[in-house]
Amino acid sequence: MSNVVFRAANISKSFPGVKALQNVTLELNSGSIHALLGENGAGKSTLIKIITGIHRQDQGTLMLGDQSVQLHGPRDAIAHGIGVVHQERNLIPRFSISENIFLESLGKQSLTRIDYRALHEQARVWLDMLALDVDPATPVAKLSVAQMQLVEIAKALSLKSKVLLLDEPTASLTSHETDTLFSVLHRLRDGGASLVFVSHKLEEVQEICDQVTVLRDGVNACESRAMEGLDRQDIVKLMIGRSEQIPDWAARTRSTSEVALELRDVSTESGHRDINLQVRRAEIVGLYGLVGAGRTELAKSILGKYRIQSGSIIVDGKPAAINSVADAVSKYHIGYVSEDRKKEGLILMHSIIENVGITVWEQLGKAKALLTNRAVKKHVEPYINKLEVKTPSLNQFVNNLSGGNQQKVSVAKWLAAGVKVLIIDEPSVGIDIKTKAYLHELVRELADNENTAILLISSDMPEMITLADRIVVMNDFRIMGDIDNTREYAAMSEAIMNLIHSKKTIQPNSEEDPSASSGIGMAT
Amino acid sequence: DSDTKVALVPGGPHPYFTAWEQAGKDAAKDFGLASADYKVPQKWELGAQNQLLESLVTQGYNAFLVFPGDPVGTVGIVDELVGTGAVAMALAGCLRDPSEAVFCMGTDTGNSAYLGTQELLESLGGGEGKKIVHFTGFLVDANTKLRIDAVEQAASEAGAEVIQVIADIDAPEPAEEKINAYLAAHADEVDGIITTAWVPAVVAANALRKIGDKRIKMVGIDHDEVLLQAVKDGFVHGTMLQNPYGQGYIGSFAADKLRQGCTIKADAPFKSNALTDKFIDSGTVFAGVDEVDDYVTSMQSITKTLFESFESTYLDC
Amino acid sequence: MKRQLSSYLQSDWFGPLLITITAIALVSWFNPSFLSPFNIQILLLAIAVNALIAYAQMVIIAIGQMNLSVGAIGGLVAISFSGFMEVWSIPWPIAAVMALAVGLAAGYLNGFFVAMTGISAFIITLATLSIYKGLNLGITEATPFYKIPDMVKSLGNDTFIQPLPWLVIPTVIVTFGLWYLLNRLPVGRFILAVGGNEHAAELSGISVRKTIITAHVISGFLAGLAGIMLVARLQIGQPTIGDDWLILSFAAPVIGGAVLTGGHVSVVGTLLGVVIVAIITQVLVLFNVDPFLVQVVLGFLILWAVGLNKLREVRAAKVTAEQGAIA
Amino acid sequence: MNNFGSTQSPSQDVGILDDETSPAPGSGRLTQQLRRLLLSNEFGLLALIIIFSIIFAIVTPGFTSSFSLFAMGRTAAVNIIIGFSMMVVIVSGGLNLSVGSIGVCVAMGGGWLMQVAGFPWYLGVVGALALGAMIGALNGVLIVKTGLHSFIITLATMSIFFGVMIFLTQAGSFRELPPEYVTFGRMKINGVVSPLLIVTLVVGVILAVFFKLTTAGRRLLAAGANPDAAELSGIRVDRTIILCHAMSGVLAGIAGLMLVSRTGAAIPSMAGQLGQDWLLPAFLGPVLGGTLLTGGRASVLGTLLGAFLVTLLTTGLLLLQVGAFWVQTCLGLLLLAAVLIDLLRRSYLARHNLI
Ligand SMILES: Nc1ncnc2c1ncn2[C@@H]1O[C@H](COP(=O)(O)OP(=O)(O)OP(=O)(O)O)[C@@H](O)[C@H]1O
Ligand SMILES: Nc1ncnc2c1ncn2[C@@H]1O[C@H](COP(=O)(O)OP(=O)(O)OP(=O)(O)O)[C@@H](O)[C@H]1O
Ligand SMILES: [Mg+2]
Ligand SMILES: [Mg+2]
Repeated sequence: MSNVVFRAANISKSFPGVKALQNVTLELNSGSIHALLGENGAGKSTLIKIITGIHRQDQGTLMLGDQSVQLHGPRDAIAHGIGVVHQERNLIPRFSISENIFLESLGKQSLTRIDYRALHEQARVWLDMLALDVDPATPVAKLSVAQMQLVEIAKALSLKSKVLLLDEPTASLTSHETDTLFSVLHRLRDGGASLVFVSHKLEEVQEICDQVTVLRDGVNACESRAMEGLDRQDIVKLMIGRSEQIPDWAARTRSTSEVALELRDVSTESGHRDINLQVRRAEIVGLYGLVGAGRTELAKSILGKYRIQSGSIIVDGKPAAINSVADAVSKYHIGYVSEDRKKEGLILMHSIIENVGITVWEQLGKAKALLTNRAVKKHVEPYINKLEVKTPSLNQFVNNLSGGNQQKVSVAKWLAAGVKVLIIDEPSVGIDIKTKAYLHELVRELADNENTAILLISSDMPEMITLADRIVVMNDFRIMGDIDNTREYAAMSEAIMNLIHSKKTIQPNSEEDPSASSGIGMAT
Repeated sequence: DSDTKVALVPGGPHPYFTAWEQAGKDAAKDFGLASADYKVPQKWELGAQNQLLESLVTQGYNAFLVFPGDPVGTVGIVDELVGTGAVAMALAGCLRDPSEAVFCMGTDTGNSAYLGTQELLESLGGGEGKKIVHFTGFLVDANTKLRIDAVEQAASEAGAEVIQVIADIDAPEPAEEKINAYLAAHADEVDGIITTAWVPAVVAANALRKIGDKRIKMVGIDHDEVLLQAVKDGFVHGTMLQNPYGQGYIGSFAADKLRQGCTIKADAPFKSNALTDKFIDSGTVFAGVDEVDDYVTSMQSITKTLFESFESTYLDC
Repeated sequence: MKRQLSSYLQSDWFGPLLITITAIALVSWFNPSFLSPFNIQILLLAIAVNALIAYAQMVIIAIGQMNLSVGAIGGLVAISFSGFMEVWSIPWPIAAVMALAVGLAAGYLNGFFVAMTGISAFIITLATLSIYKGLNLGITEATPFYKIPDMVKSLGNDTFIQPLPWLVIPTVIVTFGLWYLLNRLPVGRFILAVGGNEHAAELSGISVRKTIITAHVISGFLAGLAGIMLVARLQIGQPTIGDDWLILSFAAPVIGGAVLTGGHVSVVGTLLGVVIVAIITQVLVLFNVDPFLVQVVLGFLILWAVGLNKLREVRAAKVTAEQGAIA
Repeated sequence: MNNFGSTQSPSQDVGILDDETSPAPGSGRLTQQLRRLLLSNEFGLLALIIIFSIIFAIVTPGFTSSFSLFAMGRTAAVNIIIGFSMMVVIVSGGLNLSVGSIGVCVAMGGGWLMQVAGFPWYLGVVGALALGAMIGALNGVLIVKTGLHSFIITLATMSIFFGVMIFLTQAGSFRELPPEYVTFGRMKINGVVSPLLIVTLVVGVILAVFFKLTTAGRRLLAAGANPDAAELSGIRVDRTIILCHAMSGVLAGIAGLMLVSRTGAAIPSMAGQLGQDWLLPAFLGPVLGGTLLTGGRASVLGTLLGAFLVTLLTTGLLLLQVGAFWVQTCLGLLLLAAVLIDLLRRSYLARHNLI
């Protein structure tokens, strides 16, 4: 089995103030799926960027087969048969899906006419393979985050490369899409390709990987060993040096506390109809749904970014007139952690302190005439420390942080804001398991200690079941029902999926009571 | 030999002033000046001209012959130049009084436009009921307003009407567009064209040649080849010529004399115009088809006359 | 049907087209001579040259940069062209080719410096603007070249069929060529890709450097062509050619729907932007606006034109949103 | 998200390591700080200014004369403020083509207030600046309400403001201004320093404080860098844009009034046709100084040094007496050389120091 197709040996790489990789080795076999694991900032993406020619290693060699290669850029890597799906989205927003997929192959003849019809047809093949049902002529700017992710995967697949590196490809996918992706990956592996798979979802890793390399603080914690014989706790130990602490939170109910946020018969310009939803003080309400269910847009409608066409939003028992996001934030103390950290969550070109501080400036500015970094820091540092943002300094540009650490910053700024209602959209995308646990603790503390009402949007079922007190299920811009969380994973996930699917197949447009999912409390 | 270092500074790069270069060289040679240099600001900007003038002070120039980038705006810097002990005069165009410039030698812009309009109306056989149009330069240049008013006055005195003024066409592209558009729409309504800026004159001359209409009479300004040729070919009635060479030559001479201790006569016969009471006309003549060929000679003779009597007329030495 | 309508509504050229038609209708209603053959010829002459100027900038906007030196390149090519003919007595077609080569070279230099140093094109072209303009002034000392062959003069002003002037021919060719380039050829798509997301383009194996240089070369060529055509039209090699281009070069593409941050331009939209500007210029003359008020009226007309276009965009967005909701 | 000025921002390659959370030991921290300083844009400009000053001082007589220094400082003072007035808008990710137009309107307004309305000079100044704020805010409101790009709005308003001004004044000027106001522009402190330069420095300090230490300033930066993220963080992006345009109006007004004091008169032509003469200095300072054209980053000191460098180069060239018509070519070449030298410096440091 072990015929080595690629080997990165003794790779070291430093950034100013950061030693990202030290003597890291990785060996890839053909016909195998290799897991590359590690905490946020461990150096996974850096290693992948070196293998794909984006960064140059300071030391070490890359070997393709038994030949050492020098990569002078992404084009070189592609030419050598190395394909990649990067952690961050890299698409041309105004170009169609198919053009994005085939951008590199167009380059071979720069003066021949592009046959768009053929291009769309070819693209269709790859989209079908990933079960992405959109017109290949659609500009990618119109896609949701998850759809873009799938396009990016299609783009990498279309290269048919010998070595394919996937940096957290499933971070914003639901389990359903993940399954489709995995079947594709299995097929590729069986065809002899060599795959690298990065993920913070250990269940997935265990499901499809046969080899594993773990990085810890930029060094190998284990190098290219077989997955066999490693259980979850072994992997966790390799990653974080100790075993996982699984929170043991009892189910609780908040049905008696006051309603902090209520939606009554709300319809929105983005297409929601008859939305009724309540979030009580200190309650964590989960909002679950498949990709494209309209959860994000509902959140933004509450925030005043999209117009409410009918119905009312009630905050603290009083009808709220929210005309802009600023109204929502400063008048009604509603905060929103965006699912799209790069576009909406963070200001990449600014420093960490600038990013986290943005929600507290107003408050601090009122107290003192001049707003010093020191004051801001005092306020936000505890959250940054608790989430263990890995950075040489708070003045580091967010751009230079690893993906997971960026996500932490984007969440931390709202934890620091002291809002009464917090809407959290996909908070743990790309966050490692250790931090995820801390994050969950923080969210829970926020609810318990500060009485914050929390609306948690997540496609991560385990997260939902760990955190939420009550889970509201949404599909196709309507609310399907809600379920009190018993924290029994199997039962809960089945109940949720039933709610989505049964409803959909039986009565796609129904407003009827879906009594099919029996034994579960329905939304009022 | 004299230690006078003369700088001849136009408002910006423009063919009108090219003659100053030779005039300065000739004057330096003829009168034994330390130098008389033509110094062009890199662009038509008050700021660029100011910065150039300041650097010339640093370089030790002590006589400044300046075309005012703005009749009022340039007063300040001229006053500062004089403050450094230099001699300064306005050349080609005038500063608005009061200013520290010893005098203004050049063309009375308003008067030139006035005379040109009179020539135009005359060529139309008297002004009564005639319709003329006026093409001119940037409105921000205060002289443009003087020209507009002068044309208006000459026309109304003769009973003619200025039916349209098109301004702000100092660049060739918009001038082309607007003048042609105007002629396309109104060629049959208009009897005469007066232009009071270089580029519009050239463009209008070409436009008239293009439509081949010799009924419309036009009087231009300055000595561009295109214009002179159009006069010869009969598409343009004539042009108002000025005397840049004479300005530069006599100006350099006067500056040196003033530095040598001469003073301006108390009763010097300065003329007055809309801007200043210390005006010396360097010669503005109308050149029709008969005069264009030897306009150079006629300018030289004007220069000669002005130069020969200059010291006795204006200076106490 | 409805779908088609909404796709027209959404396209960049639809709004400007509507504005153009309204403007032509209005102006010719008040002033019938507006549509006289001679005036159409005048309009076309202006549009032919200005369109090239706008395209020269549009190509650079497409890669998300700015070219401040379009005018300086145009001026340099114009005086090179007339200088070659006057000083070296080179026959005009050869002089034109040589002058275009000057334009290409100037564009290439811009592109080279931008691509190789990574310094913003804004700064590089600001510096080269100074260099090219300075060369122009250094060569001409601000005095025009007058000896333009009659052949060139007549090409610049005559029509091949009333009222179509010869000068529209290169512009028509360029318009089609550019449209084809940007919509059908990989080179053109790369230009837009680099403008849309430079980093992503790089990761997709596109050579960003080559693309940037290509765009600048095209820009230099177009600016040069405009300069040569202006010499023919003005019948004189004016050193001041190009001094006035900058604002127009940006205004027309932006009116035509170009996104200043790059990645999206419209050839037809830009052409219509040029037409709108040309009509506005004429309106100011035809309606005898007080010269002291010309600028005010001009400003309001620009606002009117782009405002109308914006209104259309909002409408179109609504129509598609409603359709989305129905679907 | 394309940026116009890619390497003008050191952020891509420079790490910052300067406070308590840093794991590096004390001495390392010092060198890191030093490196950060050495790599900064401002340091680069300062180095260039020093290098060119030395060269000019050696090769051109009179460069260091007090008149020359005075004149240079005074010219730079105005150019810097013009740069600031563009900078505050660039920060928001927009442009303001009407800076020159506003500057002239404010200057003429000030002239009218002092000469015709008979205001004392300080009230004239305050009134005129209020006018500048209003005109600027009008730009901002139009941009926000129409949703059009600031480029096109300010292109139109440039024409409108200027047109209204020229119509009202009929191209006339105001020159009977209070003497104390006019002497201000000609005064020399210690024979070399123009008070205008001091005004500029004060404005610079205020702006620096605004961007570093006030909520409004930080909001402006955030809104400019990423309007979507800023909006979702509760910032009223619209108001921020109106604010920055109003500030731009005031700054353009300050520059206009400085020129009035310097020329001794308020004249419509002081910024050329439509105020376009100001566009170049308006962009040069900020862009050389490291303000990104895509918004979100401002450097007050950089703008100041950038504008000063350009003034210095121009003065030096004029004193070098390159043939009159070639000055522009040389200026362009020097500018190119300056940015290339800066690039070399940065990549040299990056290669040899930082790894
Ligand atoms: N361009 C850069 N400049 C400075 N530091 C960087 C840069 N890129 C990465 N780093 C640093 O290098 C380290 C490794 O980052 P990397 O992105 O490889 O982590 P990762 O393992 O992919 O983490 P994650 O799981 O969060 O994606 C981090 O500390 C990060 O801050
Ligand atoms: N089938 C589809 N085709 C095209 N676009 C879609 C489709 N489904 C959803 N979208 C778009 O994707 C987005 C999905 O909405 P939204 O992000 O609110 O859903 P969500 O439940 O939050 O899903 P996600 O898990 O992706 O965040 C919307 O912009 C919607 O227009
Ligand atoms: Mg990563
Ligand atoms: Mg979502």
